[in-house]
Amino acid sequence: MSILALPVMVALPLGFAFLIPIVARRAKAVADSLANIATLGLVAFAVLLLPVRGVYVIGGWKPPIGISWVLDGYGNLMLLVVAVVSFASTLYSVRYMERYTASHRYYSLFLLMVTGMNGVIITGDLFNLFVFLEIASISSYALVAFGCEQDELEASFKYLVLGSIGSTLVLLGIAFVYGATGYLNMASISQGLASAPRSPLLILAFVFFIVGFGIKAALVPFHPWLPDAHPSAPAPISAMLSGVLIKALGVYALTRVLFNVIGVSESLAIVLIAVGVLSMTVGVFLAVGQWDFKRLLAYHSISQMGYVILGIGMGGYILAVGGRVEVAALAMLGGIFHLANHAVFKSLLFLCSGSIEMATGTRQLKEMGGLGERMPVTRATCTIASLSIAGVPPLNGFWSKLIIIIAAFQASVDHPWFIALAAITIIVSFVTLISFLKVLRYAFLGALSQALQQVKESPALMCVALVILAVFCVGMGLLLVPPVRETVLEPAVRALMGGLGYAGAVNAAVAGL
Amino acid sequence: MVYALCFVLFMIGLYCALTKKNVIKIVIGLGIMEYAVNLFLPLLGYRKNGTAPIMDRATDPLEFLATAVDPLPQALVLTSIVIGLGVTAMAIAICIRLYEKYGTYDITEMRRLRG
Amino acid sequence: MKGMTVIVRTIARWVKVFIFLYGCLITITGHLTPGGGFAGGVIIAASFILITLAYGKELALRQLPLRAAAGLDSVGALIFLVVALFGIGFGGIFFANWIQRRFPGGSFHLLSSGAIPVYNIAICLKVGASLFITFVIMSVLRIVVQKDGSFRMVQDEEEE
Amino acid sequence: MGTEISILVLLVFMIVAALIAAETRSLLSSVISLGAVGVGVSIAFLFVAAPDLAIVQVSVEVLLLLFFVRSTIGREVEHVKGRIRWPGLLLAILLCAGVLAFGVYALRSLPPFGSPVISAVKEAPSNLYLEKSLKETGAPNVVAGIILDYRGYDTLGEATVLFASILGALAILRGRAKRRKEK
Repeated sequence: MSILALPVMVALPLGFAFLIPIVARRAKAVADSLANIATLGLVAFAVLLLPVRGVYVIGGWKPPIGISWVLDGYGNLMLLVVAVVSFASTLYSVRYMERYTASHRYYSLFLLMVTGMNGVIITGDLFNLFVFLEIASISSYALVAFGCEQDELEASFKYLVLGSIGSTLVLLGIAFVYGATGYLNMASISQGLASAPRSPLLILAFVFFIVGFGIKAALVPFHPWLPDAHPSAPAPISAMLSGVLIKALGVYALTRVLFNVIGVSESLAIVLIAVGVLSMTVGVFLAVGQWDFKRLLAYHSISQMGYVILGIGMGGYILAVGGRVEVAALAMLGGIFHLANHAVFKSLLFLCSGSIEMATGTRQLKEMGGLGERMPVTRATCTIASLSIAGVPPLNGFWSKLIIIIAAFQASVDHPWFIALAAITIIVSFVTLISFLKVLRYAFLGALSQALQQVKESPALMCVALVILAVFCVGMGLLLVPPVRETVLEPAVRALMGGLGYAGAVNAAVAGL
Repeated sequence: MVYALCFVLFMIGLYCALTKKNVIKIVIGLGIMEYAVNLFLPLLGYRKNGTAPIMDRATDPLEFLATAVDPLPQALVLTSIVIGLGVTAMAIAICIRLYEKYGTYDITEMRRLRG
Repeated sequence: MKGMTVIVRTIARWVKVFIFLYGCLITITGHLTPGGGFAGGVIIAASFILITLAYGKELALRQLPLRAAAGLDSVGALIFLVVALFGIGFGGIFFANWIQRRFPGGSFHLLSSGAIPVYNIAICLKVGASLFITFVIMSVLRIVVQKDGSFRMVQDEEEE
Repeated sequence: MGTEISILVLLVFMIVAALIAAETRSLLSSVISLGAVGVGVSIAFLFVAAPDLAIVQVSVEVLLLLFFVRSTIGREVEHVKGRIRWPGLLLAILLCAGVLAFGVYALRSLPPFGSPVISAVKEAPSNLYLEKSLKETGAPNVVAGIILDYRGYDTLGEATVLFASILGALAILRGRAKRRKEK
């Protein structure tokens, strides 16, 4: 497999998204199978593309003239995560979406969202990043409102307003950067910025990038849309939004721009750490008091994104002040690994909440109880995911949190205040554990209430989707085994650690074409 | 000066989107923001006494290169106008549906969700 | 929607043809003069919207049924993608302008720039169809809301 | 010099229209004022030698106004009783004013109006487009050459955005969203 296969990652979901409204207008089964074929194909290609790195020059116009795609380790990892979660979600949608009409529109919008995310991940051009950001955002606004109930419309409107403010800020930032450098290609911008002085204009542009992508990632000062939008959406969409959308559009785009284009300075890294800590703590304390299962999960998403940003921010800080490189690498490894882990366990949790909601008709934890006997598969998978997010060994969430904490301790040798970060991380993990023990206790243990006597386990296809993700939850610790780590995680870390070396790598790859 | 006024326009849109209580007003605010950004980019690319970046048979290529305005921001804005249209159309669709559910455009009467 | 007076209708019927043709012209010559597929598509959509406003949506929908419009929307987008993908087969790379490389016409010609007019026409189809749909759908909903009482939206292409 | 003054006048007009759009009580006037801003943008595009944009902007503007008017006419819309919450409002105004002040200060570091970045950066892609578009793409309209050839992939994305939003609008406005329960 060579880099020439890269168009598949965009063209495959896009083509199916255009095709489904034509051919599957009346037949839900056709739409189901086409969407699943598309996402399964994406998984296959994402795996095949794992060892591939390079630059794909669209239309034969070499950068900076045309748009190019850049695939590196970080991109590979994200493509794989997006593909796996999308496949599980489409598989789950087959039976779950029977309650809704217009399944062809649902799948078409779903695939457009995947297209947008893949486009953001592989693009090497700043304006193109904005365009695909908008594709993914717009389809997600529509998907949040897909049920057309009051809550959903309201949540979707709130999401749309904040989301488009974010996108517009990003566009204005791009305009400022273009005005300062004259380029749109990320590699060329990076070189242009390296020679330009840090004028107030560029600082304003960076602020706009942080705010814009921060809104997409729901980092704490910019989070108010998330606890409404994620619970209101249909369960597979909640899984996609919390599982991958906020990462691909928010964290990935933010870190890509900050690390590889702008170059992370000490002050930027401190901003990242502060935002990360704020998200972690605020998110988890808002989550503890929730009794609505999906809303609780949504607040935990904010908190867990804080871990990711904290890990990557710590790495950036250590790099920027010239600390020990191996500690920086460890912190980033923790952040990136947690990003992948969170995608898996949070989408699994949202899918479980969908199964429970479908069986019982409620999202309130207090109205559940005793579901464990009737829904054994859901109980098992939900338990795995809950323990994983709470950081119980040997599940995947434990390893990534452990790495972040170890990195913070190691860094505290040089920078004593990192001890505080480690302590906060441990406390937040503990609160998370309490919160999820509450979920397990109220949902699955206790006596089955009178109203819920008819409850049955979800259809087999939905359970298959749950089990697939649960297997990932259990098995992802294996990614840390050295030979495996060399193929998946290490390249991703190297891509971020490379920092401004990105431009040189891209130019070398282009010259080699 | 030109850029500053354009930025003022942008901030008026942002202010309108953040503070208004009427959903249509909020969408109008988003629209003003988009207009301001769309205007800003071609302003950036304007060359004094510039000509449009469109050749005809009489154009001298060298003179064209020296006098034509920057075509790239125009291409970007063409894309971003369409994106703005898409976002606004969808926002209006949501507003219409909200009106049908609540019988009002007043956002303070729709607070079923608190985030 | 009932439509408007006789004068408006008569003018609209004639003007519609001109608007439609102007949209086509702008689309086809998009690479030579200002304009292009997007502007052309919007203008063509406007011509159908004019009929909707003047005569009511029944006539407009007879001229361009909603299902056909939705089909054109997808087909336009697919043409764009497929022509771009053919770039891989004929030009070796995604989005290669393979038509122009095979058949380079002279400058300032209608056929001078290969795939660009094709893309323009595809965009025009897509944009025209989709904006017309949006307008009709929004107006459909409006009537039903005004009727107040049980809400039932009659859409041309509803499932079940 | 003339261009700059014309654009300044237009911008002042647009700012006034935008303020009216934001503050007027009548929603319909607000929508019309938004239309005025859009037409102002379109005329400004003509002044900065962007005829393509002017055409697109004016046609999009008309269409958007139609959508907006559709959503306001015949509805009980004037009435917004929500109490103004001063702390939030003040915070928002202060935030906007702060960003505005910094932005106006920051924008001074751009080169003066009328000297674009492509004059300073000779190897910028725009200069290559102006030089070679006719030969390489066959399109004398350089903007068309860029959006459909050099950056055709962006335009595919743009078409996809429109497709997604129309599909989304259709999905949101569909008659019945959920099937009736079988029971």
